[in-house]
Amino acid sequence: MTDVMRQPESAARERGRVPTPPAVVAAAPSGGIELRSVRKSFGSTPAVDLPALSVPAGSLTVLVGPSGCGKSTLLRMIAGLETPEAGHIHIDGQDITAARPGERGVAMVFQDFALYPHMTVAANVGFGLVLEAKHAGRGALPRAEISRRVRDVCDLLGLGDKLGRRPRELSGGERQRVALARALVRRKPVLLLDEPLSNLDAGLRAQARAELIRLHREVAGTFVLVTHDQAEALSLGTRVVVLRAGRLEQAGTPEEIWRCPANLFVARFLGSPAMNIVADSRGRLLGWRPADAIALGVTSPPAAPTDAGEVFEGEVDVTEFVGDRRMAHCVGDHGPWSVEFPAATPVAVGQRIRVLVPAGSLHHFDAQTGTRL
Amino acid sequence: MAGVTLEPTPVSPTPPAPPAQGGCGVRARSGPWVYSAPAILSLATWVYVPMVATGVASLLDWDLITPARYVGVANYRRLLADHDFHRAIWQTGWYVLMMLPLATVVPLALAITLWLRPGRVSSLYRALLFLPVVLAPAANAVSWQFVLNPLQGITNTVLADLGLPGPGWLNDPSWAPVVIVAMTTGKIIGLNTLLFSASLSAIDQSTIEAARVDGATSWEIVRHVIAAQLIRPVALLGLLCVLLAGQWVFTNVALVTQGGPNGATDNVYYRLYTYAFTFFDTGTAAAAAVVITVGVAAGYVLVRLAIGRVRHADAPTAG
Amino acid sequence: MIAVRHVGLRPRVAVAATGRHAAILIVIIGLLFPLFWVAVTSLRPANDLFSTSPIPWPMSVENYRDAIFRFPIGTMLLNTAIMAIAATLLQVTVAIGAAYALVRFRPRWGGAVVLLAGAAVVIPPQMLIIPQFLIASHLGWRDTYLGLIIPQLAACGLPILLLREYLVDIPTSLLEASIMDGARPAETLRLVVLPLLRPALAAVSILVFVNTWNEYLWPTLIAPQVNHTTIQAGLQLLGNQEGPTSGALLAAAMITTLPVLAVYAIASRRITHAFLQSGIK
Amino acid sequence: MMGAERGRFRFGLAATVVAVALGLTVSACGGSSSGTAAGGSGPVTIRFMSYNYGTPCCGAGTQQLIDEFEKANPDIRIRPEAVAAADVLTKLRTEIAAGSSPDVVQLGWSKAGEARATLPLVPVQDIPTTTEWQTGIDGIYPNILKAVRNGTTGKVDIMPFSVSVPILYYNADIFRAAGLDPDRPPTTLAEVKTAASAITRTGKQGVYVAVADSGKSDYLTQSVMNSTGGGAVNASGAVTVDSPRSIAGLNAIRDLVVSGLQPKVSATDAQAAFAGGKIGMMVYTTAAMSAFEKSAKGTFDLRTTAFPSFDGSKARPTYSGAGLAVFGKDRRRQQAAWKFIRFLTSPQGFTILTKTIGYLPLRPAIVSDPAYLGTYFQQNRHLLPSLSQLNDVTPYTYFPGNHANQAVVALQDEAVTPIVLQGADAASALRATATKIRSLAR
Repeated sequence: MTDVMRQPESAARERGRVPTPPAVVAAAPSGGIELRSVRKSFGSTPAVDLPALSVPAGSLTVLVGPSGCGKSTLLRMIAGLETPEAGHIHIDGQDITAARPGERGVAMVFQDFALYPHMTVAANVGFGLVLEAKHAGRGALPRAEISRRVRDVCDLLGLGDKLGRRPRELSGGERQRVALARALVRRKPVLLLDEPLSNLDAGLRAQARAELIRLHREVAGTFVLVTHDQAEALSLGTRVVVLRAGRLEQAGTPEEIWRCPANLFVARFLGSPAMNIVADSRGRLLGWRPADAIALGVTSPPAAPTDAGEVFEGEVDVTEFVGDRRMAHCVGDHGPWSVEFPAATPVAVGQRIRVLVPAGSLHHFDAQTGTRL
Repeated sequence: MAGVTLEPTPVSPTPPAPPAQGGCGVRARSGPWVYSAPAILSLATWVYVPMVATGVASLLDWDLITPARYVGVANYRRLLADHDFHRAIWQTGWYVLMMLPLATVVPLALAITLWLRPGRVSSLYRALLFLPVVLAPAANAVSWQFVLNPLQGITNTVLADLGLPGPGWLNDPSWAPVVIVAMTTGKIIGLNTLLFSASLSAIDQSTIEAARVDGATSWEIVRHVIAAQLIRPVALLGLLCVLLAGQWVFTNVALVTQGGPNGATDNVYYRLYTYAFTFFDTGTAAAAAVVITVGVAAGYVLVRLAIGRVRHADAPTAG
Repeated sequence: MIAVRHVGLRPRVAVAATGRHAAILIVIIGLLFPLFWVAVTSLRPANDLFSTSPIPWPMSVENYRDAIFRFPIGTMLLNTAIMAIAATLLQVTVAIGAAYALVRFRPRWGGAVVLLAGAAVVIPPQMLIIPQFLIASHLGWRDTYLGLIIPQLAACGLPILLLREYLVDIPTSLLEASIMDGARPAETLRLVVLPLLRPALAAVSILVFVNTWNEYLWPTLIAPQVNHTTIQAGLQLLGNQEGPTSGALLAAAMITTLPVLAVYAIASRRITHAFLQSGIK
Repeated sequence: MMGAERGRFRFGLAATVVAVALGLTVSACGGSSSGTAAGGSGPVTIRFMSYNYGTPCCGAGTQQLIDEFEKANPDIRIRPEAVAAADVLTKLRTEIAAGSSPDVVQLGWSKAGEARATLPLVPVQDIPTTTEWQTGIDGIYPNILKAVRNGTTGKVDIMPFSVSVPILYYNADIFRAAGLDPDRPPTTLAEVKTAASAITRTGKQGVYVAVADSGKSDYLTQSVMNSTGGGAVNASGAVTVDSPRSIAGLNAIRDLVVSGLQPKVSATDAQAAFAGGKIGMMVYTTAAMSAFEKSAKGTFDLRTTAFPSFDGSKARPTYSGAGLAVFGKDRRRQQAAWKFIRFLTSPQGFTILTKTIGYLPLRPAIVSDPAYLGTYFQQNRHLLPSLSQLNDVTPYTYFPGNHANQAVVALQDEAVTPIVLQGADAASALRATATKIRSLAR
């Protein structure tokens, strides 16, 4: 469980600041999720259709995909806000497919934070605990314990001096942290986050990302986060699950799916600018990332190709200056592709250029099925 | 390797539980029923069962006491040939036409005026305007009757002092319906001013400031900014008020003129009431109820269509 | 119309400001003068009712004595208040339930309920009154509070529609958040929805109360007896007597008005605020 | 889409609603439970529907009567129920339709016709034994008993109670101001016209004949028609409102209206205006007496005289007011109702009625008897001229068929009111209305 929050002394001491990371409890983390043959459709369009998927306990798993890929539906099915038409969901080995949201060991952070506008921060955070205590009847959590836990978690998130405020008196970042606090305070093994960063402005978002990662480390629970932003997915997740049209495209660590995208879709979806895809002479598709290309001569005559890679030639159509790098969008024999150079590299529109992509950076896909070869 | 894995294993052996009821996911089974049961029961008992009963009664000859007799559409035939009913229909149309501007334009103008210059005085005005709404209609009726007493009421006394002939007001068939409308609109103006004020308060003041910065005059602001945003509430409230007005007119007619003098203040609602509770001709009353309901429904549909058209036409100005 | 012209065309001219005030005041005086005049007149002795002096002198409370001691006006006022308050509470409670069910659970048959409620608003009450009367009579509800109050549930369509509109505006995620927090449906309603709905509830309740308070037809039928009826129907009794009882009638009208005025004087700000905050659509 | 959660639902809202409803059931007042006691012993409670009860003018007197009756008859309890005079028939009918008819009803005479035709009326004369009946009616003006009889059965099926007659009220101060002699009031319509034109010259209104009565009763219309030799219905039951003689009656009223001698206002307004000293004369029911006396007190000299005669023929006013009708189903309640009725119409009852409400005493003997009203009439002389009329009051006539009341409403609304308020042509208005009334009779 999320024992990190049982640190009242240190939290009180360092009120208002994020406390030093406490020792993570080494006990096996809980919150492993198994989905089996889960299916859900809205009308005739299938929203989610997953033969099997598992989210390991203690991971920060990011569900990512373009809008409408079913990632939110999947998250809401885990939460219990939607019920699958078929299949089963297990958390820590228990079938919770039919359990009520409050009883399945999950907490959730909503995209718009969904703070109760009429309640103070403390009341927002404590709402779930108070209800839990009420439902438990005798032997419930005492009031003092509730308020202590609320205080602790708010301290952890730097909200210690905002307990009496109402949501409308808080900044966007503070609201997000209240939403997190509300989810964390209940110490559920699984924390679901539905696009938690999309309502923050750009500057805050980078900071919030780091905070989330730290929080995950400290809390040692299972986090399942939904985002449509591939960069966010790669930077946040310990596991990334790429979905498209309700189906699983690939799941793995960020490195795995970055290095070995399982298919054309994943390859194109990850990275900005997107991977170049061109057809090669053997009827396969070749992919490479713009940053992986080595310029073979921009002004000088081309050097001879080596075995260690593939050479592409094309004419520069548009150039883009992106700080320390410069992008060149080219039109080649097999179609358009892009390449990234150091900023100092002189590239002019209309110029013919050749690039070498090392063999290790080349990805091969089947032209028909799009699967990795 | 991956904690999250795509397992090649096929579908789990346990057959998928079928909790779904239909295409749109699963709901708690009892929840919605329990919460809406009181409303559904209320509507069924006090609206829909009576409605069907009225439909049946319209085919009967029945005075509530002696056994009913089936007479087919005879009641409808008699009703549609009844001059009193024709007159009541025209008179109702007249009331609606008189009420509509008083229920929309006047309160809207008042609401906008009060809204453009918010403050204590405006709040006071709004409060005073709302006052007639909560006055008991019976007291309201008594007041108007007393003030408009043709022989010695204060109105005609003042008119006489000014050398003007005082009309017979409620005794004069051409004035009586006007007085009824005046008595009724007191309430409607107050209520709608407040309702329009509420709609206005939802408009962002900054749009008005922006318009002012752009050099728009108050009139232009009203025309382009406010009017565009208020068309829907105005139209809907106008509609609602025509419905309510029918009831409030009915009350005033029942209290003050009983349809007279000479049928001048009659309307379909009062006519229905007369058939039902003065003449105890339940069948004809029920037939009138059916005819009126069909008429109101038709009017409602027409107004809805008209609103759709107005909104469509005004969409570009809304910006 | 007058007001718009003055306000709109020359806003900065002092004349326009005066004109604006004048126009509003004319409307207000026009609407409230009869009441004022009755207030004055009710204090005159019976043989001086039609005096044109705006000051009731010589003054007499004889009319009030007649109305209070020889007519059960207090009972009638109480009946009216009980009926209006109870019917409002009942209608709004029922409507909250329905609106909440429609928004919280989104049942497939929700559209049908909305349609039924909407149609109930449009159906003229006179169409239903004979069967309603027979049902209520059959239940033995004549001349009872039950008879006055329960059948007014027929009018619950309007609050259902209005409250549903407001409820739809509450972000779904708030309801879901409360579910995630382990709230049962009733708790979500009580702890999350109702507090958020407070201004809207006030506005809708006032609207319903006004309608119920103004109800005339139903009380005259279901509770015709003087001790069981409402003031709307009861004043008819005074007005219908053989011989002129104008004085008592005027006093009764004023007595009827006074509690309303008192409540209104205290609560008018809240009432108008409730409307303004709710931003009725 | 939400709510996958299933509801172990804790009652919350629904419970509140149910509780409210139940609470109301428990606390609801009384209800009409009296209809249950059918026979048996113990005190019997009977329902008395009255338009006097609970009103400022007459409530106290009615209560006094009930109290004294209950004191004298401890085994009978009276439950009074107040209704508006104009609504008696409506309320009565809805009560009966709802299956709970009142036992004794103060029923306006204009509504008696329809009540006889369509409601389960128990003829009052049939309830007691013949001797009991004879003692009950002993001393009542024979003419009144004759006038209220049911035309078909010849029986007194509704007991005469608050019988009023139309009389001429006049304001002696206005008479003097107009140079008229208040001690010689007009006795014919021609004299009324002369007096009225003298009064209008002083700036006051001349006269108001309240034919378009606010209760939509046609007693004055009938009185006027009778007095010109016509009538609403003839001896064989045919509708005669459009007969030349009947038309002549209303034409005489129209004449007053168009010549400006009678203001074009409703009876209610005229009543207030007469009470306010603005009208010189008013032909109206004796029921307004106490109210007029109250207004006149200290402001003007109120006097009364008999209903005027029209163009030479004898004045033939009919009566208004109400009778007591019995609707109770079982024998025991009918007997109790009869006891109550006999008390109300006894010399003792009428002493209270006349003193507190101003109803005409139906027994000539009690007017001079100091044990009853002797002293009262020595001080209150306004009622005396009307007493003399009781001797020759004409029967009230009813339109045939089941829609008698609807016919009366049509006559008053569509013919009489336009004549009074707009000076409409009497002949065409009455002819059109007569057609309608005849069609209603079918």
